[in-house]
Amino acid sequence: MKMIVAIIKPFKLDPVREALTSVGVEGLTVSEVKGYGRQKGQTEIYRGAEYAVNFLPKVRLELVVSDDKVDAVHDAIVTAAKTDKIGDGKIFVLPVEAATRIRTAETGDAAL
Amino acid sequence: MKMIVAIIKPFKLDPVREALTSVGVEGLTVSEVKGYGRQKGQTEIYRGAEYAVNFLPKVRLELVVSDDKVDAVHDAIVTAAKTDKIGDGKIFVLPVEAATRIRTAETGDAAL
Amino acid sequence: MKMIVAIIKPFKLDPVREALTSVGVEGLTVSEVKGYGRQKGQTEIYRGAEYAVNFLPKVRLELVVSDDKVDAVHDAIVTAAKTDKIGDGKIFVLPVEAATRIRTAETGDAAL
Amino acid sequence: MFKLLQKITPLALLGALVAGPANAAVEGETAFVFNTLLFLVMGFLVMWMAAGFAMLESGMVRSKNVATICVKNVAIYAIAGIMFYVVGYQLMYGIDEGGYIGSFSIWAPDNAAFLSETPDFGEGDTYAPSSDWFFQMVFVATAASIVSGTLAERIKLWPFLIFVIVLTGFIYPIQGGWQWGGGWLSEAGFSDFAGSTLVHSVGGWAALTGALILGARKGRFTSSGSTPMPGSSMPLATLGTFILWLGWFGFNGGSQLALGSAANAISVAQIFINTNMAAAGGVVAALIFTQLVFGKVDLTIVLNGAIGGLVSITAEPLAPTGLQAILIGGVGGILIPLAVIALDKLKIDDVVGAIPAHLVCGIWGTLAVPLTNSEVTFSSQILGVAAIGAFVIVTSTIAWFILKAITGIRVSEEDEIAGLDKSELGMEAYPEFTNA
Amino acid sequence: MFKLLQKITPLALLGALVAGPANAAVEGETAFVFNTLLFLVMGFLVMWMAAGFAMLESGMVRSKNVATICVKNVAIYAIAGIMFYVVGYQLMYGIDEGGYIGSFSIWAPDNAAFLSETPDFGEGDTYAPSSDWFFQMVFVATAASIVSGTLAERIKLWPFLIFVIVLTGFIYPIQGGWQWGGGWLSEAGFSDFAGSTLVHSVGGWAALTGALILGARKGRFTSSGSTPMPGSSMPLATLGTFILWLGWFGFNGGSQLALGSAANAISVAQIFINTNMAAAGGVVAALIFTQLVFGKVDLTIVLNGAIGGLVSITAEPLAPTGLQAILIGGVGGILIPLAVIALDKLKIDDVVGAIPAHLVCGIWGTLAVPLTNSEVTFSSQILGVAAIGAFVIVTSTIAWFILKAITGIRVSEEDEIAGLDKSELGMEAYPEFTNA
Amino acid sequence: MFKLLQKITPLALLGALVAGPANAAVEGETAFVFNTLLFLVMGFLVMWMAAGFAMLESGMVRSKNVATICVKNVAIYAIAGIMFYVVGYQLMYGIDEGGYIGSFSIWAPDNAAFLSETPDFGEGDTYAPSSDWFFQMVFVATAASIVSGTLAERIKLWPFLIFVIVLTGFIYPIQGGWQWGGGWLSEAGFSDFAGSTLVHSVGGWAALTGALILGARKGRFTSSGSTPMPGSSMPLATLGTFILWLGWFGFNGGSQLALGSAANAISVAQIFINTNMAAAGGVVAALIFTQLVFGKVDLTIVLNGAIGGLVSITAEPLAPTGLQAILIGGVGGILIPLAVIALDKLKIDDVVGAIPAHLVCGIWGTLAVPLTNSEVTFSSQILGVAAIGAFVIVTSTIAWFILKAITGIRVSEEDEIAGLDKSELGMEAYPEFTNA
Ligand SMILES: Nc1ncnc2c1ncn2[C@@H]1O[C@H](COP(=O)(O)OP(=O)(O)O)[C@@H](O)[C@H]1O
Ligand SMILES: Nc1ncnc2c1ncn2[C@@H]1O[C@H](COP(=O)(O)OP(=O)(O)O)[C@@H](O)[C@H]1O
Ligand SMILES: Nc1ncnc2c1ncn2[C@@H]1O[C@H](COP(=O)(O)OP(=O)(O)O)[C@@H](O)[C@H]1O
Repeated sequence: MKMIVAIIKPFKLDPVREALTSVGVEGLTVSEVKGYGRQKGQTEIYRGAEYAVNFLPKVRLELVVSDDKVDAVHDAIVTAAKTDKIGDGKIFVLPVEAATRIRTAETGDAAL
Repeated sequence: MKMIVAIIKPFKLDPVREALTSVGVEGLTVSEVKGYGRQKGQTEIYRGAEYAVNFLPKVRLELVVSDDKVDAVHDAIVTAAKTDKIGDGKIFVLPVEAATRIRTAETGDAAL
Repeated sequence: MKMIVAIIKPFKLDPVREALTSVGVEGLTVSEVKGYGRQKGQTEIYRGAEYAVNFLPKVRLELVVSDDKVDAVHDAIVTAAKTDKIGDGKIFVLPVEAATRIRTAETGDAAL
Repeated sequence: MFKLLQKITPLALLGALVAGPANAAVEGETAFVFNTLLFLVMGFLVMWMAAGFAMLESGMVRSKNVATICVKNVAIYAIAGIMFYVVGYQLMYGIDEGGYIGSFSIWAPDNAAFLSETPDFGEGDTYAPSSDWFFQMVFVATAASIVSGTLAERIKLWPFLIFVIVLTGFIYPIQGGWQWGGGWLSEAGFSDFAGSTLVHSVGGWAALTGALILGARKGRFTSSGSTPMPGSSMPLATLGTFILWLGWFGFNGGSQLALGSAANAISVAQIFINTNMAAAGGVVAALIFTQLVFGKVDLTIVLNGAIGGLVSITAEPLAPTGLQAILIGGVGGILIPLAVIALDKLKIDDVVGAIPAHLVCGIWGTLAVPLTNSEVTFSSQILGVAAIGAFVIVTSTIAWFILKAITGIRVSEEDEIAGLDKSELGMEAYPEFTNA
Repeated sequence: MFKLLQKITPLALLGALVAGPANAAVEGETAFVFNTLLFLVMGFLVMWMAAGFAMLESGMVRSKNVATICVKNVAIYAIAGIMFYVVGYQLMYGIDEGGYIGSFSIWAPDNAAFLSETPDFGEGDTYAPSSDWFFQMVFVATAASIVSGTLAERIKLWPFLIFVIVLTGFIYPIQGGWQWGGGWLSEAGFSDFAGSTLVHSVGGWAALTGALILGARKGRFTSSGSTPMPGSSMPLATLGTFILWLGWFGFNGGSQLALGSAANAISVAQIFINTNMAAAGGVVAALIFTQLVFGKVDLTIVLNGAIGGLVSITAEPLAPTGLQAILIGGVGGILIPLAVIALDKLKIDDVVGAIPAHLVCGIWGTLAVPLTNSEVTFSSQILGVAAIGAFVIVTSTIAWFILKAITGIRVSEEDEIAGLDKSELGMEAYPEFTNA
Repeated sequence: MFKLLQKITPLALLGALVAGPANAAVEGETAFVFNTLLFLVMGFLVMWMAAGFAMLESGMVRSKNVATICVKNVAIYAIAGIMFYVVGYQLMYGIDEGGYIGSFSIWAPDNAAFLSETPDFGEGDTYAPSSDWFFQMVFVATAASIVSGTLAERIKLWPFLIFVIVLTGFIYPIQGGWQWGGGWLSEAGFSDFAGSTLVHSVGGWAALTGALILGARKGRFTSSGSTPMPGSSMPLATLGTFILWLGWFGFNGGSQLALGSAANAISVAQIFINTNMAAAGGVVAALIFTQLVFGKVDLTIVLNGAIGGLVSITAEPLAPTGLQAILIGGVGGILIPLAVIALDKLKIDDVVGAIPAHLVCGIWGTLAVPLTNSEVTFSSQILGVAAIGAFVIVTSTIAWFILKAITGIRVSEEDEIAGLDKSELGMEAYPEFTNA
């Protein structure tokens, strides 16, 4: 099992969710985050004073999938989240040692 | 050391926190997330038009514990978070290579 | 590659971001979280009734860096986030197996 | 007037005239317009209180119930107006002197006397009947808004609205007729200038019976004590309080019912001062009390303190001096936190603090009338408080139980956890922010 | 009056005098003050509607566009006042009887007749010219606020403000002169008491042409149907609705234009009742309709229902009985959801529901006048609706297309996604909360 | 009047009478009621400004300080009323002609002359003393609200409230007596119709001394320049501005102090127009200025622009034409951003921009009086601005330093970071949303 963490542009959440569903992902967790990267935050103006807003709104996806699905999921995200403009985001893959479905206490791939 | 990531129903946060305290957990971090899984989001109505709210509010717990505590923590969460209804959530266990307490620069299990 | 997860005090975000930039970090993701630890939440009063606010606002940094940068990043965070008061937070290091830049499909250290 | 006619001479007449503007009295039609204008201006201020309740309650409930409380407050004001038109006004004012209940008939204005070729404007005490109706109408919704605040976050929408129909169409007008309609209670010497009992306590009693029958919100009281459920937006609660404060000038000032003479104008002005000073007294008392007793100032208690001060002075906003008004309101401002604590002890769940503010201070204000108005006795005040209290308790209990039996009044535990906005309305008040 | 003079005798005079206050009429200067006061009080209520639109729209747009809608609403009210001063008033009221357009000149008050040594206050129908100007002015911004709500979240700031200049300085006053200035339409027998057509439909038509030319928000309509974009704050939307409801007493009540007699006071009071009851009818109708048809009460439709009821009664708030007002408003409350659904089908994107509330109910209210006012004919009402509709459609289409050609009217897709607050203003309305 | 008596004949009398309503003057008691009504209606509008300040400041501070600013604003209005009752009014109006300070005594209304059997209503210039008191009272809180906005987010609650006691009970009334009480400054020819200097600059000076003594918020100014700390809610700030705008009609309109004649009614109407146009001018000037100079429209500067325009016209809202009012307000709208930039340069931290709006525009408005009112000289205006400025600077500096010495006035750095809501009140304004 792997945990896939993807940082994407907020307005890409729906397309990515649909792409993931179509490759068989049955569960995922998202959160609102702010990102800092090559895409710099813009300069905002407040009462005549400029200031840098260093962080941009992003959405963070976290989903644990069985090993065999990692590639499909990875590719689905890349395809759906891409705009070719700076700030499209990242995908990270982390090892997961165990998973449990709280409701049934099922573990392993059955828990996903 | 392991990082335990648990996705639970928001109203279960307090019982889970208490259960964790009782098994000796001294630190954890929570965040508000939205989840997508077998439990589908409901249909909301706005100005006569239905639309699917695909994501449901969940709470994400993240806590790093020493290896020997993993099972106790895992079981405490399962017991406290369970409602037997769909959407109860997941527990994932990830390996952690190092931990530091910023205040003291302590590392390893002492940092938890 | 490692994922560094750091929980810090919210008002330390800017100094930490600056410290990270100065050690060559080019991307990171932050989120608002609530923390529970040795530093207990305060007691709030609402309509004459006291109640414990168990969780304190914290900021969670998540950044994936190449192996050789882990130490520098770790030390930069410790230095910048430290107030020597309880509640300063934690740093966790997790193994990462793969990383992709969505925009270019670059992988590995080039994706960071 | 008639005798004067016989004695009058051109000279006397001249004298009367040349005395000139300095002491010339307000004339009939002019007084009519002034009185009408008072009703309209004070009436729109009271109407504005509907927004005050909506904002106060929106700020005091958790965000998952905010849209529902908005629906309720808009619906309450609309329903109250319609019910008062269709049945309430005549039930209240179509009553015999000393009677117990008015007539079941629809109201219509009778302007004939004023629009005739030879109009009769009385002794400066007439007004457009429609303006009076408007002013009476805006009071009705207040009682129902009080109930809405107490029972928030757990009551079903439609059963609540049916209760509002019963309250505004029947319970409120019947007891209102006893006093303001000239019924038996007014003959018994009871005095309630602008409704500490007739409006605020009525809402408070209905809220209390509702709270007892409905029960507390899940998790609000545990074995270990009470768990506060902080409201979602303090600035909205503050805004609501300021709106109510503003509206109260209309509530009390308009209850003078006339502006067409210097004496009336002086009275309305004094009422404005006393209304304001009682609220100020309530605020300062609550500020100091919460600092001393809780160790910290408690904003929502201070806001309640303003309202408690206002309710306290409502039974008699004319007789006190400004200083007395500060004290009467100040007592209200201390009764609030005491009552909040007592309700907590009794495990009665009142989301916005309406029972302390409207019921407890309503009783206090009514009983305090004899302190500054020597024409009123404590015994008649106790009689009024008890009679109306008993009536509202009985009738609203019956209404709640019938509703409970037929439709149920409480949402399921699951729906309560999810929030009424999602379960009852299928929407969110703050779709982008909330996650709780 | 003149005939009376010839007949008068000291005795008759005496009789008139000793009848005393009971039926003495309002005198000239007193009526002047009453009329002036009516304009000022009702005028400040209408001014307050600017805040109502600001709050309603702030609540109905997504948070990333809230600061921009705030800028627009403040700017609209400011620009409308200046344009009406500089050119609008005279264009509207400096018109010949039966004419088509007023004069291009700046307005200035003429108080000479009232401040002379021997002032002439007419037959109780005079007032301070400045109070009339003030009251007329506050109406102007309303039309523009309607446009702002419909076109929110995608229109560029400055081109929008230029459109506001054209609308408030020219389009509104020209058509307003046709009727309220005494122009050709008023001679044709058209009747629009307070502006169902002259104010609300005008805003509605301009909004509709704008919505068609500008197009829907990205993602609002997809092949599979319509995707709602829920507003960011239901309590603000509710507050805005209550503000508008309050302001509407001024809108309709002040349009009686006089308070200086019992007859006028009675009329204003009746207008207050009808205004209120129509809104109440709209709320209850929308409540029931959405429950029955959508299966759940829809808060924003209920709020629109209140406004729809208010717009519906605005063309004739005096003639109906309260019950008729409830029905007229109730029809408005049902037209709202029907129109919302129809716009969705037609893929016309109206962010706040201004077209259903102001245009559809504006037409309904105007056509409904003959139902309660027998002096008005359907044909003249249709003529008015059609003439003003055609004029506004043509002129605003031209204005929109010129703006589109010169500056463009729509922000880029990227800016729309980021939100107008960031792209147009470089700021955020809720910098701490939002992340969407 | 007396001479007329001697000449009068039945015929002349007849003539006077039959001239009929057309030019009959407002009579004594009627004028009394009008004047009283003016005070009450304009007074409740000014009272409403307390809500405006509360909302404006709630929107302009960060969410961690919102509950505290709500407490302060409610407390300010309450305390101001009580202090003005107990000591302020008599200190201000119980002053000898040309005097320097009034009497230390509690105010009570004297209605004897109006309620006697043979009442004397003067020459149309009388009113209920209580209505005058009410109108004067609502002004007091304004000055204190200004201070609250500037010093937000870092001042301790109770020391601030003690300062409010000093300001509203002593500083404000003493200097107010100099001019409006008929003291030495009014004899020196100073002119300040509704308080550009007496109310707004007073608040502004007290805010400025406070800001200097208290210091800036931590992190607001760094070596590299200024770091904005954006306010938490732009729609609340916008709402607050609209409330203030509405309330200002009462502020300036009521300062005419009489409505009982055509001349007064005309004046009040003109004041309404000028008040509105100055605000409109301020808005449009700030819109254009920020677009041209900052490259983007800045909402909070535009909101300040409205207030700046209003403050600018307050010293003389009657004499200007509407066009002049636009210009006077427009200058205010440009002074705002200039002053904001200057304060930033000077590292003076004014959270809501109260110093630019109330102090800078207050001075500008006062100095601009001679431009439209030829009876006023620049030198007397400068004298007034300087004298009151000096008095407030000295007295408030003393008050601040005493408070600093005894209780301290600033929260600890840790408390400031946590936010005053948590540290001072132990609560959160938005417990569900905030995390910052
Ligand atoms: N090393 C990293 N660790 C964690 N998050 C990162 C990292 N690099 C980038 N991100 C996240 O990805 C987002 C996009 O990255 P950015 O460098 O701006 O664009 P791009 O991926 O197109 O080069 C950032 O805003 C940040 O949230
Ligand atoms: N594979 C997954 N990866 C990450 N989060 C998941 C995954 N599956 C489920 N979740 C999270 O757990 C929540 C509950 O899952 P769901 O499938 O609805 O119910 P259940 O666990 O009872 O089968 C989801 O809303 C989502 O937040
Ligand atoms: N074992 C843990 N797992 C995850 N997060 C933790 C853990 N321990 C502490 N934290 C986070 O770090 C924050 C600070 O920890 P705390 O124990 O209060 O202070 P300190 O680190 O100074 O001892 C907590 O509020 C929590 O968010």
